[in-house]
Amino acid sequence: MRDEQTPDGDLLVILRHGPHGTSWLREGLDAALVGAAFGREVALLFMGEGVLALLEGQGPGALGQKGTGPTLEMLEMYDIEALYVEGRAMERYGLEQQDLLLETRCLDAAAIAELVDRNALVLTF
Amino acid sequence: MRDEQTPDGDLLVILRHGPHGTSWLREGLDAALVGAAFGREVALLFMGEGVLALLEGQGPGALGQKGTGPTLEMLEMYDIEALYVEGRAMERYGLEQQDLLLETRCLDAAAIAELVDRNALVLTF
Amino acid sequence: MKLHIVNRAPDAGRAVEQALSAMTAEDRLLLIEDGVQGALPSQVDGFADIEGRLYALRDDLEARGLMGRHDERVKVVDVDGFVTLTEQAERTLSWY
Amino acid sequence: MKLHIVNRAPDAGRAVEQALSAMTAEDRLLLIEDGVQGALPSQVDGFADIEGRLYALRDDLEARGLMGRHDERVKVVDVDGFVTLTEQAERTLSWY
Amino acid sequence: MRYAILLMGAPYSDQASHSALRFARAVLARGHQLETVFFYHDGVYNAARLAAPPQDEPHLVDGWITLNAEHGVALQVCIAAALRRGLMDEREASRHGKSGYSVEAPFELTGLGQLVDLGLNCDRLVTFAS
Amino acid sequence: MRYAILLMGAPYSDQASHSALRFARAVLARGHQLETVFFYHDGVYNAARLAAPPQDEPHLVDGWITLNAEHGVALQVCIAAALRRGLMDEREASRHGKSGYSVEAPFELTGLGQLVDLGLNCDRLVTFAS
Repeated sequence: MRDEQTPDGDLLVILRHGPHGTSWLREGLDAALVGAAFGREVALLFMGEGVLALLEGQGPGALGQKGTGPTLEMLEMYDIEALYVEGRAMERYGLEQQDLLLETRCLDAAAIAELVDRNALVLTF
Repeated sequence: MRDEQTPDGDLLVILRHGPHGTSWLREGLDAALVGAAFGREVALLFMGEGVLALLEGQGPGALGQKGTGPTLEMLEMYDIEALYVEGRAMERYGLEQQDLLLETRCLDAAAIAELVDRNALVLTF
Repeated sequence: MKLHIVNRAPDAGRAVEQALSAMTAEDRLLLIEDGVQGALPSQVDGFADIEGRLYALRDDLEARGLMGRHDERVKVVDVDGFVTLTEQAERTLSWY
Repeated sequence: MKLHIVNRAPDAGRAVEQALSAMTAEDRLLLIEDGVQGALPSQVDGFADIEGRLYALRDDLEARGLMGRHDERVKVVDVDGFVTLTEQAERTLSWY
Repeated sequence: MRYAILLMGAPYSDQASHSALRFARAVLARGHQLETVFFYHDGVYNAARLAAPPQDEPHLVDGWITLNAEHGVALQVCIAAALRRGLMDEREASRHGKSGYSVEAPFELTGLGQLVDLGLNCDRLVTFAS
Repeated sequence: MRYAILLMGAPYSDQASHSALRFARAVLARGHQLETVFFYHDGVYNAARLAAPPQDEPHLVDGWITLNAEHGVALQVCIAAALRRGLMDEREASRHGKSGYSVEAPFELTGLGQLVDLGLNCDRLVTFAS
């Protein structure tokens, strides 16, 4: 039986920046992919503008970041399946799950605090 | 008689960042000082966090920016006397003219729009 | 007439508020980069005072998957249209 | 218990809001750099939910002329105190 | 018309440099003159001569150099902002007793006064910043 | 305790680098071990070897080098983030056919996996970012 005190995940990466405007999203995703490639259990939380990274129909953008679409597809390849979005941000932008490229779980503030608490390492981007 | 259409000033520098956290304030002030050194009529508008640049009792800060005090003293040396602050920001921070290092004029939104309109060149920092 | 250029999301600080303060009744405002988030129906109310003078850059809307999701009151221009706006304006100011 | 570190002004985007969302009832929050603006009486209400667990870095208050102007409910620590806070917390998170 | 661009964002980290390059090309395509791109604040990092981005990403430094070669656009870098950030040309490097250099032609180090001149003498100055 | 620092802000442009250096010194002064400072995002600009700030401003590069010399703190720079931004050591420069280089020992180019390792293996990882 698992100890209740043990964090559930190794690494939680919090993505708070949208795509294309800055390299934060991309550099955060890189950290998540590297963690997964090294065999770590990785979860992603999209907060604030970060939820826009999941929007369908994106193009490559001026930074030539290939669109987040292809990058997000890599998440599956690397078995990163624990994907969360901040409910408040979804509301602010008027978005629903059906607007997003990937299946996610929508969290309120209490659930976010719990998720953050359950991971051994949390990196914010 | 002066043409009513002629802008009143050569250069308006708008400072929207506080001291010490970033180099925006310092690099904006540098632009204002250079303009004045080249004989231009220069005005300064402190907006948002920028009003904190005028606060009394500052220290040198981590970036070693010598405090804004000494830099602001240079404004007088270079005859930059047209100093404005955004009223809304002063209110937000609970500040009064007596909290500030230099004599300024406090502007509402309409007066800001007019000031911006009256200068030939406006640089925002 | 001046052109104000905003590249920050309405969320990300005071750039939008400051740009609006500095605008006269003829001035125009162009949203670029992350600023185009302001063209979303959920965000556009903040620009009610300048209806008819609000623009957004097509490339940046498209890259973000926001083309078609934007409010119809926002005029969409491409980069050529951006240049035209700067030709028509006497001066430009950038808020970031 | 975790330590959350915020270096942005309450005005400058969503860093404060996001940090508060991610805090459990034991977590602490330390304001550094431009974040110390949050310690001003006019700003501190945004931190009402974490009263007693809000800290601000003395050096950054002093550099900005805010030492003495800050709200008394904010606990002021120097850089050594910052290190102590990280010793006492199991982990730290930064919001910027 | 005579245009100038002020660029104050780091390349790769944010979109400002890309926006500036895109705008510069559109200005030239419409037959205007683009006098100068002035690099200030973190914009000076655009002048780092060693940049080697992944092959599928746009190469900003090359983009600026092409503007200069094909349209005579001056690429002026604020000297004070550059030195602070570890960017210098061969002359400044030898003046500071450093070996090596990080800025080379067609980028030129110049004073901030140049920016004020551009702003007042060109028909349009457009700023891109992070 | 064993500490590590993640630094993601450009030097001079904002306070993150200064905060990180100040914190690093305080950690060491309290008798902790500071294993590594990891430079990512615009933090990699801290490793530019030519920096020449005005004499009355703190010299960040020298500050990092001193931490390494006196306390054995590793100075690890994410190689992908560095290359994109025009920073490379002599080996990478020759690999990319460039002359000159901008990163030298004690700064070392390393992979991003190192950051995840640090985060999971050190007792404390503290992030400073712009």
